[in-house]
Amino acid sequence: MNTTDQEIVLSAQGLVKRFGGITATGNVSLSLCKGARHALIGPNGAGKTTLINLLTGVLQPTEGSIFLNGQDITRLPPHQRVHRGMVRTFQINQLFDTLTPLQTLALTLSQHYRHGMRWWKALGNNHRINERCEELLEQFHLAEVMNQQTRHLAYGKRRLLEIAIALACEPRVLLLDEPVAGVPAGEREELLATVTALPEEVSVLLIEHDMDLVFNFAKCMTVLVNGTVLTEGDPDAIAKNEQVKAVYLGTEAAHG
Amino acid sequence: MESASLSLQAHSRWKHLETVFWLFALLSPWLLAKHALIINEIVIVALFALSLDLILGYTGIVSLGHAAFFGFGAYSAALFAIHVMPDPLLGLLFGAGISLLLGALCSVLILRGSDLTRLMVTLAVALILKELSNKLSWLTGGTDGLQGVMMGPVLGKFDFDIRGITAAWYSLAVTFLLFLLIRRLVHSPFGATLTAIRDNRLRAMAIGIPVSTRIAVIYSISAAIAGAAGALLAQTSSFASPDVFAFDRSADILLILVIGGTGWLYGGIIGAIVFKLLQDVISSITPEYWTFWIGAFLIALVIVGRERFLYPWKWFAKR
Amino acid sequence: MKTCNILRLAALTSSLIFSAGAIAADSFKIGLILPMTGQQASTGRQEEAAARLYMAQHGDTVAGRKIELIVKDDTTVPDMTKRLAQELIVNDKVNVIAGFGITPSAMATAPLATQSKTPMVVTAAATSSITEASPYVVRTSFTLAQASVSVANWAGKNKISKVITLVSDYGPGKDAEKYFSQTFTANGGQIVESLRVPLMNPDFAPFLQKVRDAKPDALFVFVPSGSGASLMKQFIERGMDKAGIKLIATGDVTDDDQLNGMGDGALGVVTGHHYSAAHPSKMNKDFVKAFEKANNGMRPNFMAVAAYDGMHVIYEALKATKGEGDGDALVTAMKGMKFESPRGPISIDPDTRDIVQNIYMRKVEKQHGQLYNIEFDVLKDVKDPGKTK
Amino acid sequence: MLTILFDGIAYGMLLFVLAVGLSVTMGLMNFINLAHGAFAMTGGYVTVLLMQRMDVPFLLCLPAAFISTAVLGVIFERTLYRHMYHRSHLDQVLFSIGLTFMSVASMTYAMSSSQQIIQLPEWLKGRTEIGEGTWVLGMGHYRIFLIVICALLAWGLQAILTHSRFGSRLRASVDDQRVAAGLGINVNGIFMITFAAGSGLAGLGGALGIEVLGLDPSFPLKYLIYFLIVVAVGGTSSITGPLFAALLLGIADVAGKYYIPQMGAFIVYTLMIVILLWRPHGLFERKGGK
Repeated sequence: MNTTDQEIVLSAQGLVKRFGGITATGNVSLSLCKGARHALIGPNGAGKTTLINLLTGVLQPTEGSIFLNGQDITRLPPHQRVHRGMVRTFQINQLFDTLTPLQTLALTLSQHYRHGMRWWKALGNNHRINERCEELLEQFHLAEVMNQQTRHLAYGKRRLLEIAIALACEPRVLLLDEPVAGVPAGEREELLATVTALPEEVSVLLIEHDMDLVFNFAKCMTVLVNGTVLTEGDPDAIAKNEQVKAVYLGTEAAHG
Repeated sequence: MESASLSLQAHSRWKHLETVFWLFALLSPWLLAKHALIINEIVIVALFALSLDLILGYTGIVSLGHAAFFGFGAYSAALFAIHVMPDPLLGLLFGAGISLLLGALCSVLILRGSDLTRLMVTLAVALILKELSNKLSWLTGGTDGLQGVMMGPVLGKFDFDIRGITAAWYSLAVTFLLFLLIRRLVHSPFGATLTAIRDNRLRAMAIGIPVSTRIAVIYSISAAIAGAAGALLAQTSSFASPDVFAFDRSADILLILVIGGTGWLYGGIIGAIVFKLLQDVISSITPEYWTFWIGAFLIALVIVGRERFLYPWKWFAKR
Repeated sequence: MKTCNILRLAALTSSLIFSAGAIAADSFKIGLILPMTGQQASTGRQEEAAARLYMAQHGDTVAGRKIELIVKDDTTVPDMTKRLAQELIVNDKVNVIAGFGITPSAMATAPLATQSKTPMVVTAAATSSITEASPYVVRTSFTLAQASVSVANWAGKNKISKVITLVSDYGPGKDAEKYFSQTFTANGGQIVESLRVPLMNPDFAPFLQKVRDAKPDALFVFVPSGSGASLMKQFIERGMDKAGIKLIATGDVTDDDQLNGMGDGALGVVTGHHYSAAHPSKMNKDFVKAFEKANNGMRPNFMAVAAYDGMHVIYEALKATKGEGDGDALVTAMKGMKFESPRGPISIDPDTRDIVQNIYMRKVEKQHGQLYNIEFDVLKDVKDPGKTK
Repeated sequence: MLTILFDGIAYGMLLFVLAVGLSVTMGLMNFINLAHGAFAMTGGYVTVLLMQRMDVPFLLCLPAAFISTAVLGVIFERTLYRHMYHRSHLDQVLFSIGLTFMSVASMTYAMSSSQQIIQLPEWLKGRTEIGEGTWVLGMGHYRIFLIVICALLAWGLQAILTHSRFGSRLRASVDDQRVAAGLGINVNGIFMITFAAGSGLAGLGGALGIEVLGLDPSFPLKYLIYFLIVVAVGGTSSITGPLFAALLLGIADVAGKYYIPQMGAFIVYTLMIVILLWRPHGLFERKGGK
């Protein structure tokens, strides 16, 4: 892991999270440098989503600290981490069901441009926001459904919107929680394309079970097992790692 | 592709029929002079329901104690008239302002917990205030109510008359202005973030919306508007009694809003018109048993469906 | 689309309102505003029944004018009472407003009576100050001061020296507490403690236990009729009578409407009030009989008699003014009016427009297998003590 | 002192029986039934009618009240409530409040608006005192009876929910209706029985409560707040939660009125706010519960 020559954007040190007596995350340290393409893999229940929740502030760590651009953000509430450039997507769609994709993006953008408290101007009154909305809708193939209520959208479209929302926040660090999970084969290509086309300067932490995507995408990988880091390294090293194989084969065997 | 700006602003643009409705409403004390009193009451209830719609319909915060702010506004305005000055507009501002502060204080209580928790906490606040208004009789007149409220003329010109015409104009004008503000607000970026909070708090946080602050802000605004409605009641009836905090009032306003439908501004207004007129008409026919028919109406409304009930011509369309 | 619907609705409703407006002219209208639903509903039903009975017995034409009674339900909400009164006065052009179940309702409406010069006959609410709220208020019910002072006087003469008072925490209750305590201590008695229970109180147990632990000679109670029964039951259940504590009360507690259901435990309870269904006069016997006949066996209580007399006052005032409906003339005619009511001889005080009546001391006894408040002592022509400032 | 505690427990137990049905429909079936009090009132009036008009002994009236309201519950469940399970909570509120309004007006029409009073059998009327001085314990026999009956009920309900086949099926149906149906559980039937039992318990509570709370047509609205407090404070995931909450409420209410009577109504509400701020999902929250 030779990251010292690059600027570290996000780093977590010694994160521990306990629920009652159960340790969900045990002493995890992780760092992302600028423009990173980092994958977080591990069997089900390894604590990947918990880790994301800790990083984004949905959960408070029992121990350890988190730094974003060198500043300690361990105690910051979730929305302030977003303001500082760390944005996530969700494994299970978390969308605004009664709003349209257009409204969703417009409101996300207005919040992002600090217009969230403006109550005297109508939504859609701002040129910059409208244009950016149109760009994003194009980019994520949502233009033709932009005026449909989100809850009526096809699953793949909702998945796309999930990522579009995150990108609307212009993240410097993007945490993608299983972006292609559950997407039917037909709608998959669109999604994969958008993930690989993410802007270069954005540091991405990807959680994914789809190993094709992971190995195509990631330049660095962390393997999480039972809430702790098993190993970390570049894809080749991970692919050859016996321990990792054992874990995956072991769990595979257990499933099979 | 249709332009984003057009689509986004489609909702906030005034529709013709909306304009006609408000024209009719504003002229109603003149057109229906005989019924100015009930118009006044309906308008006040509608404004109160509108304030609840802001938190329930747009932000998803349930409350069974919104009368807390209504009553607080009523007492504040009445006391202002007695001890400071009888000018209605200043009293109204005072009532709304005081309720705003109370709303800000109470917003701490409703941030956590489930819907049931919020229902009960808001309810408890209203009931505690009711008990206070009963106990602090040196200030509030206790159970007998606050007497001797003498209101000055509106804008120094229009005296409140016994037929209730001035009262109806006054309430209508205030309600219309507040409606304009509310309408602006819900169609703004701020309003959109509220809807976002209602639909999905987790995601709202994840796009950088400070959820707790937003809820506190809108709760305070809603409280101020409820307070304004209460102030209108106290001013137009020159009276306030602990009853303004009653559980029934909070529950009725919830019913009224839900009758008309939440989250589209006109729900509370339609609910107020329907509920109050039904109550007035039925209870003048059968003073003892009118609740039976109101109950039957509510059940029918739910079973048949609000849309089809209030707009029967849609019934056929849907089949 | 939706606005269009609103419009249609508005048009529909306005046409509804207009059609309801047409009422025959030149009749003499009485607007009776009472709580007909909710917890005070029994007041409304007793009063409406009595008013209708009076009209049935005395005809609906007085001095050439047809009497029309309009009953409204105010759901015990004062601003509603006021709005209804205002509509009755402005739209229905009623000549008299009557009823008023609770004090705040009466208080909220009183300024309206003054403003419109409409006589306002209070037939229920019992706080002293109501008649002072407007020169157009005339009361035919009673004031709690009247009843409480009488009970206090009686207690002082009957070897009761230590008393705890227990009243509902609202206007009338505070009146009862104040006037009882004043009179009782002036007569040398001692008030050990003054308890106030919330009006909406489900359980009297803790208050009664407190009384029991303090062991006074007697417990003076005022609670609005309706709560009286459960208080009585708990009083007995707690063994207060066996602990040597007497229950003395205003007549609200042994309300005729419910007395029969209270059971034998109520026997011997002493109360002071202005009306008992067992009042031994011919007029009362006829009244009770007719009332029970017309209302499915419901026994009239003090609310009923107040409405009955209220109607009488209005009828007589209309006769005296020869059918003129003028408000001032009516009130003038009502002042000083003196007549025999089912409760006994009563009059309207010409100065205060409040009722002057006998207060009877009664004891619950069994007659013909039913419980009644049997009168055993009387204080004649009691004026409202609350007015003698 | 002890007497106050005793009275508080009796009062709390009564509230428990009245509210537990609501807690079950709300917690387990996720249905907001504000008409719960109407069922309680019905049970009360059944008792009154049986005792006043037909001289049925009090003890027989109690099961009669339970059964008749349970049957009524089934009828309403089959005809009306069933269609409401999947509606929004606000619609459920509207619907059940409508039902309450109708029940109040109908009962006024049928039974008049007066307070109803019943005569308890002699053996329940007495009072026993133990001890001396500050530690004296005075127990009304009826209150002893209340405590015993309600404690048995609470224990029975808990046993049924946790140990019986019905209990496990109910819990399965609640956790996931589709899965439960797939396992061959008759979800509809389970819900019907649960609803009937909840209504029946309310009816029984109404019958038991006549003596303490009184009975008139405004009963369903007058005590609704208390039922809701019990459910909110107790949480909706168990039987012990509402039981504990009801006892707490009963004791706090009685003791508060005894020791600081001038604070009257404040105590209960303040206590509730404090508890709910401390434990927003009630005292006994089940992890991941609704």
